[in-house]
Amino acid sequence: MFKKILIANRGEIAIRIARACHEMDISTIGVYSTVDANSRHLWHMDETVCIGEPAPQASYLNIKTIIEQARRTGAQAIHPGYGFLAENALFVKACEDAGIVFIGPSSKAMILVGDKVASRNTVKRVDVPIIPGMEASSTDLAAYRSMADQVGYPVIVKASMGGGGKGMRIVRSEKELEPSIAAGQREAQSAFGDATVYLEKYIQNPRHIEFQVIRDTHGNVVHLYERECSIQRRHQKIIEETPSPALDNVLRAKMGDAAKSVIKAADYTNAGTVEFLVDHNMKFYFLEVNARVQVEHPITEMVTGVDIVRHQILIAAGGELEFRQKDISQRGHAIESRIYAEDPDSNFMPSPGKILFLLEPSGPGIRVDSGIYQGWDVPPHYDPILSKLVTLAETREISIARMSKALENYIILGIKTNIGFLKRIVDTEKFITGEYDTHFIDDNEEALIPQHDKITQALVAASLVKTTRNAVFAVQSVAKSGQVRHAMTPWQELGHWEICSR
Amino acid sequence: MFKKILIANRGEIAIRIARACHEMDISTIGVYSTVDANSRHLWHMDETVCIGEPAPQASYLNIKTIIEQARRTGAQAIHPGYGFLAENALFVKACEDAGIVFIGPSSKAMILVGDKVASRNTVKRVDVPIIPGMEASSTDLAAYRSMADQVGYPVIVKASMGGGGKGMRIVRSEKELEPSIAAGQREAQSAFGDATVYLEKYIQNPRHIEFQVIRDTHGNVVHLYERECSIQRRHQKIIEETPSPALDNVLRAKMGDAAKSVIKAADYTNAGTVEFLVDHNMKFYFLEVNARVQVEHPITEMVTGVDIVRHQILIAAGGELEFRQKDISQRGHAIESRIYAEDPDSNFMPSPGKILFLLEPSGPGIRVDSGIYQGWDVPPHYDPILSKLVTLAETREISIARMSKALENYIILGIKTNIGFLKRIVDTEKFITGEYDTHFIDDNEEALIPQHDKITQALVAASLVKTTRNAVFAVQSVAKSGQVRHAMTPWQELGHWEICSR
Amino acid sequence: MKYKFEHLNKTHTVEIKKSDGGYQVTIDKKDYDIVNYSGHDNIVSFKLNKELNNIYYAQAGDTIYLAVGGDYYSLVLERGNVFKGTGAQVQKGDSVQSLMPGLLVKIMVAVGDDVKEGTTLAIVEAMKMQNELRAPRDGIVKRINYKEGDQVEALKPLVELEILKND
Amino acid sequence: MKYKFEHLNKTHTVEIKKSDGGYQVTIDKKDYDIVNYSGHDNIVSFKLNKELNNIYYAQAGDTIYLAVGGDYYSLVLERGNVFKGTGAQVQKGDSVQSLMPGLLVKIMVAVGDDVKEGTTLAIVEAMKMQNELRAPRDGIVKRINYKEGDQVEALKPLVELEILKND
Repeated sequence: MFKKILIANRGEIAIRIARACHEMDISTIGVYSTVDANSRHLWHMDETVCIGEPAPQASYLNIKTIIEQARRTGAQAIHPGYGFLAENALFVKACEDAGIVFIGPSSKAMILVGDKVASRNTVKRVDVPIIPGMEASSTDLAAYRSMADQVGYPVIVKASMGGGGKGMRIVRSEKELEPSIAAGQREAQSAFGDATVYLEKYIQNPRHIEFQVIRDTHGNVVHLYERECSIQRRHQKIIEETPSPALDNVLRAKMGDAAKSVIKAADYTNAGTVEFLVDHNMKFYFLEVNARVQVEHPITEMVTGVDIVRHQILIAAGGELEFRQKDISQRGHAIESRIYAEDPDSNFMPSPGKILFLLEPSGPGIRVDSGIYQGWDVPPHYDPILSKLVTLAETREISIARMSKALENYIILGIKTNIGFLKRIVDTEKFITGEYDTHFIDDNEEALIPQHDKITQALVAASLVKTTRNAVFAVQSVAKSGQVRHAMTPWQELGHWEICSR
Repeated sequence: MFKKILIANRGEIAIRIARACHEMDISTIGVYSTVDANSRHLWHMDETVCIGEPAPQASYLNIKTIIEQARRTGAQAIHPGYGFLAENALFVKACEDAGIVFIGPSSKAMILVGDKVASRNTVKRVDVPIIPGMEASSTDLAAYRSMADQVGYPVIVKASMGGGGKGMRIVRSEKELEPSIAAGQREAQSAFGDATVYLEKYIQNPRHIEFQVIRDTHGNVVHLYERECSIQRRHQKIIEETPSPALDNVLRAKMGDAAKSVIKAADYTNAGTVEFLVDHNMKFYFLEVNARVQVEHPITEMVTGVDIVRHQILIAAGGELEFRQKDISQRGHAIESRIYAEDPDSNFMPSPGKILFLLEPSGPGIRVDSGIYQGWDVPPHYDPILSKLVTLAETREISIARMSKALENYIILGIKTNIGFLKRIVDTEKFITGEYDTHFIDDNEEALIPQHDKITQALVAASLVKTTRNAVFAVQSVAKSGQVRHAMTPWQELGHWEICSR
Repeated sequence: MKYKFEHLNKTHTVEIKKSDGGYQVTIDKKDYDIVNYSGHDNIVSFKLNKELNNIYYAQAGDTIYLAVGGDYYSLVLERGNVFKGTGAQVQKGDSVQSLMPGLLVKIMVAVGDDVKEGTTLAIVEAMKMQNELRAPRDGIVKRINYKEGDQVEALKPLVELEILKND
Repeated sequence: MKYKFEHLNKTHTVEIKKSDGGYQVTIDKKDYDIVNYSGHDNIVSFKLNKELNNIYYAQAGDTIYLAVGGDYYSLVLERGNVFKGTGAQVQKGDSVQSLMPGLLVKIMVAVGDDVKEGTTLAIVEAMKMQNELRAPRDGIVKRINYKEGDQVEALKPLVELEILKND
């Protein structure tokens, strides 16, 4: 087993990986950009290395520096997390060339699944259904136009190297085609360093359901069932759940088998996710392979009991899976909500800044993968994800109730977050019945807009605070500064209890 | 289903119960003594009622007031939690008389299992092995003396109404017998309001293993497997785990069946625990029935996926269990550590006082059932339990590593806690191999004593804080008081980032 | 005590006074009785219309942040000249600037260009989100202070315009 | 800067000064080089002997509480007259008192009793734990200020003794 792993990421996922390493008695090297010198992921590392300026290109995307630091510190392997270099085949190749184990697929598999057009062709060969679309990208607008005519509008523009909704554009008519391709190319270039885009038939109101697969280097492959990821805003998943309320066991088994054959066909090892769209007739189509640990991996861990990050490390070290498909079952129902620093009152504008107060929920069936702390200045340079809140319960109904309550008890003050928005989603009738698709957010805009119908309570609280608390605060602050009074035992401080005043 | 439940408890267990209620759409009535007016459990209640002065007898043990308040507020049921009135048959009777559902067994079953002597007789009838000892208590010292002679020293004095180690005394020779009985009677009187004690043969170096059983009012009974509770200090459990490293599946099934037959023989309904001692020859003996939800119930919830508190409520409302024995299996390995306000440097003296800083661990496989918050003054009047830290992982080895790390990341400053002590326990070789019994703490005293071998680091940190931080604190405090400077946007505050300074 | 709090561009007037057993609070001329109040460092509890409220809060400068049963409020205490920007850009005289620091992805205009109100002048990216900076009024581009690929600072003039007098 | 910190009845002398790239700290005459220091509200990080330390702290009065990798420290900054009690009882002249408030479970002596050093005078219960209050020296019971069943206050004389002169 490895003795030292460099974690080429930041935030909650870097902490998640560090935890797995420490539990396996592996020491961790953390990296940070100058703006992250005070970030929480560094508290979970045995060694830390500054890798450059805040701009991602200068630090977290800087392949040369990261490889150099891994060598210098004696790291035997690198875990890339998600985002940044996680699906960058050049980085995987650079690791391979430097004799450092990349915790993920080989560069060959990464190149194959990373190229959406090439992976469509691979998938077709193993008889997994794909969405009608281009077999190759093009630099010629005419080719895009003729493909769109052939499959019929609406079509969708996608980044060939993409993921996470970046670079995607829905095109409903021919006149939108050219500007959409240009916009998609610009976003793809900025997000992935590659402007290549391609076209597909646009499936109307689908569900987005993916299967987690795990494959070792000895040929063993197991799927860990599905994740329902249809709750999306601007093609970005925000709430995921498993099991999917849409699948029955027959379709579930069929899709699980399809996912495994895709992974085998690509000779893909380590943890990977096969994404599908499912249309209203419950017909499914291969979408893409996500060649990384995903943001939403915790819900799978909770219902299957399998620690995905731990198995990523075991597989990368050459280990053999100690379980087979028949050993894996779904128990209970898990939901994840992604907590973002963004302002639902201002069109979800990013909201970095100082976290003045933080109280994270805890208790039965609650998991929080968090990358923040009270007093931290959330920098504006990176993805706005702050943490992930996951609930597990016996039934879907209780898991939803648990999530609703946990969101209510997730208090982040000082910056704007989407917590209230997430709570409104899980409280809607449509979510509770499970009858939703990827258009849920747009279709339920009305119900999801902040109503601020508790403004009276807020104003009462604010005026009570201003009237009664600010004086007390001043006293407290002095005591906290450690400058003043003689130490009293806690006993001496007793005696001023309120008497039945609530 | 109930619409309103009164929770006759405080701290983490009151919060645990409130969570279950809210998830079932039941509203909660919280109670508090005057010293608990600022306690965290009240934040989780829909209504709160002050029930008297701090002394438990005046508030949390005050049957009349609690019944009165339940009536006044329209509560249909009362959940007693653990401790306080949880196993008080008079209270159960008072609920029954008032037409309020007691969430637990009937008063009849409570009386039977609460009387250790009567329950021994019941258990004997269903052929579950019991420890040789008295069939009845006595007021005559001679009766105790002759029983001790008959089974042979050492013997153990136990409170007839007891639990949690209170009133217990090991007697190794005849001359210790009289003072031990007197001491046991005094403690029993103070803890349970009943001075009755009895004698049993003392099993040397046993393991303490209990089975969680759940039985509905329709005759369905299921056990949820065992909890290994041998890590005890002064007969008080501090770390529990499941599965037990000592049991094989044959013995596990046998003990599970025995536990169910005890529960059936007592016509016990709702959740209950059957405690056993297991000696070095793997022979097991019935110890007692705990007629309540137990402190350590979370580890069972984590490995079986069954929400015990939720089922307590369902059963109390007349519901039928929706699963059978064959549906229940153990998956993964769970450990619980009880976090107490006590000082391992001063013979575990209770350590109430103000919590100046609090950071609770979170993440994969970590559950915290907490009753505290930063800024709270822990009152000296009650049990010193602050919270419970539970880990779940695929294997025992990883669960232990997870617990060790989670304890390291559980930061409570301002009062003394046993966190360091717990960490030293899970880090010992004997705990890791699983070869331990109820004498573990005494046998490993040396390894468990605080070494304070990080005093150098502590002194460096303290001097750095005093030199560099106290000035900064003062400024911060002023900003926090809301009295001073003009609001700046977070953007304006950017620009003073540290440059690669770590 | 009397306070004015701004919430999403609306000002609320709140008057609070001690009453028998609690407080009387008047909000925008409507009266409320508050009982069972207790206040802590970051949480206040009280009953309003028989409902128990546990509300978390934190303060910075004149802003008080509150979490009320899953809903979030930022109230700004008004005392004279308070910063009110909430949009993605603010106007200072004749320049356009980003409210956020970020990467200048694209400049759409050149010095001397004649621009109409609403024309996109530049695109700034922060937290993986692109924001378009638009001309607040008609004008002529006088100066551009950054080039594409630059990290722009918040509230620093990015594109300066000569605003056409419209009289 | 020079500090004296008390930890479990032992006093440590610490001197700290700025050095190239960090701090030099001298503890009880031994020197340590500290590099890569960064300090926050409740956590400080630094490298000592090439090991990275993340240490949480909080302060109240002259006490600084620290959590160091699962081990806990309460250091008291010495400046003259500092409270040092850690045992279960403290002596004030000729009286015995509980360090904790609690329930007076039992009084074992009566006024006029002649008691020897170590005699249990009373039992106080707090947090479900019983504590015996013992006579600090030989003496005669002069006064008892509570009765069984009373809630006793911390540090208030519970049993007063007339101490026998032993000369």
